[in-house]
Amino acid sequence: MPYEIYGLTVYVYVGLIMLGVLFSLVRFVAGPSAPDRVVATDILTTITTVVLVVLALFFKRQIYLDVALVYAVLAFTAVVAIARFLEGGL
Amino acid sequence: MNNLILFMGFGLSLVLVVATFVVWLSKDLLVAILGSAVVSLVASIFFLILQAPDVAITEAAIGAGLTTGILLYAMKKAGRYEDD
Amino acid sequence: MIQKTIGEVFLIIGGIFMFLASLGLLRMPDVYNRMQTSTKAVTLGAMSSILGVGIIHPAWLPKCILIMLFILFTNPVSAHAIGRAAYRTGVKLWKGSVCDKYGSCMEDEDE
Amino acid sequence: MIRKIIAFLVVFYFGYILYSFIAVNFPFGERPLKGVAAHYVDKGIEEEGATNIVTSIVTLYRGFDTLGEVTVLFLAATGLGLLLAGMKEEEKEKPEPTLIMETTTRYLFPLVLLFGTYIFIHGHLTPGGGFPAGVVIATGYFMMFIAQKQFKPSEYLLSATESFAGTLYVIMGLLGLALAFSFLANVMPLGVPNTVFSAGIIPVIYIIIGFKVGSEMTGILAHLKEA
Repeated sequence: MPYEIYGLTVYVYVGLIMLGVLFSLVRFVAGPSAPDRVVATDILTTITTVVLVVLALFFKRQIYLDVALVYAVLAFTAVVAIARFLEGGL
Repeated sequence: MNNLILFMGFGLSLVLVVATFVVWLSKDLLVAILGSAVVSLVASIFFLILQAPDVAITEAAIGAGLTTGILLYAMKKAGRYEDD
Repeated sequence: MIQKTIGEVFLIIGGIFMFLASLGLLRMPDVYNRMQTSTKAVTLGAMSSILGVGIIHPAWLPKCILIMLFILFTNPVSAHAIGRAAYRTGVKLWKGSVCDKYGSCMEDEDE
Repeated sequence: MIRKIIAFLVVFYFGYILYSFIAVNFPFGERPLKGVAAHYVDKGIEEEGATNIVTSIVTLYRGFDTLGEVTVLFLAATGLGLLLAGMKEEEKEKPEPTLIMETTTRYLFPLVLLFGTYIFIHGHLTPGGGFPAGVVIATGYFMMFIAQKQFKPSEYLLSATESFAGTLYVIMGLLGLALAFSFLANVMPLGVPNTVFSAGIIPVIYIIIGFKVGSEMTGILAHLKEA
């Protein structure tokens, strides 16, 4: 296996992140208005960036960080675009 | 440890399926666009788990803004709510 | 070894912050309160986690700092855009809110 | 209602079929490779000099397919421009972007362009390549479209870049045909693997594809914005 175990810490960490993803998903499905769902998407985007970095740690490949960098640079574009659409200025 | 990644995969595939259902059943097309953005996020993570970083970086670049933008411009022309 | 432990501590701090942020997203009463979690807690949690990864592998630290800087730079902008759009589209404040500075500011602009 | 139930059943069945494939073949990467795949993995680096074998497959072994894909993208962009030509949005009051958005995007735009350049220059060493780089650059332009009051790239420059890059791609292919008797052959020196100046024509082709995809996507977004 290309990745090694970092002890119990990593299990706790992944569990916390997965709970976070689950809660955001509940808000995404249940959110009463569109801005609630946009906020949930924003949080999911940031958590995705972190998950990509942590996967690079698990697989021990530095080049995987590039994918996380793409999200870190560009992910806010979608949220800003949707916000501009909501206020009618797109 | 394989089962850590497997656990992550189960959680994320739940997100994938639920977001797809939101896209499918929502009458508000803006919510459908948001759902497709979430699907693209999770798909990118899955491509990285399956050791395909080239595909993951392409999915990330397309899903992070361009698809949303094109769909939003199209929705601005076509109207926001889907009528039965 | 000690360096690995420090990195794991940062990872756990980040995980706890992201968990609390998502809990806040679930429990907070209105859009504006929920937005706080996406601006503050998630940004801190993400930066702490990425710093933890950078400390575990010191060779990755420059790229990790780059990712952290971009998150720090872009997340507040998206939260600002959402908050403004939500207010403009007429999402109501929670009934327990005590202060609405932006509303009075917009009234001044209209006059 | 009945249509939705049928659709759900079809989707469920399809998902079950896909899952059963995964369940059978899950230990991926543990079987020995056969045929062409084995040749690519074993001989790829010494034949073409690219550390990232996927790029040497995409641009050289299967380079003709990539040319076809770029052509499809070009046709899609041209068709969209033809469809939207003459459509003009009626003038109306729009809320202007705030100072925060404008300032952030103004400072972020050069960084995004730099990042796109990094992706296509490093295509043969790290994941990435021409297509993601072009899309990143186009997303940078999209960012400027939504968050700036006055921003309009020159339409003439966009189509000139696109056409010039497409022509250059075909010329690179014909160069291979002239010098090594096969279309898109690797005619430049291979260099040392794992350095920037290696892998022959792969970086050149990726730079061309990056410019082409970036200008095409930006053109699509500009057309859609005006329509």
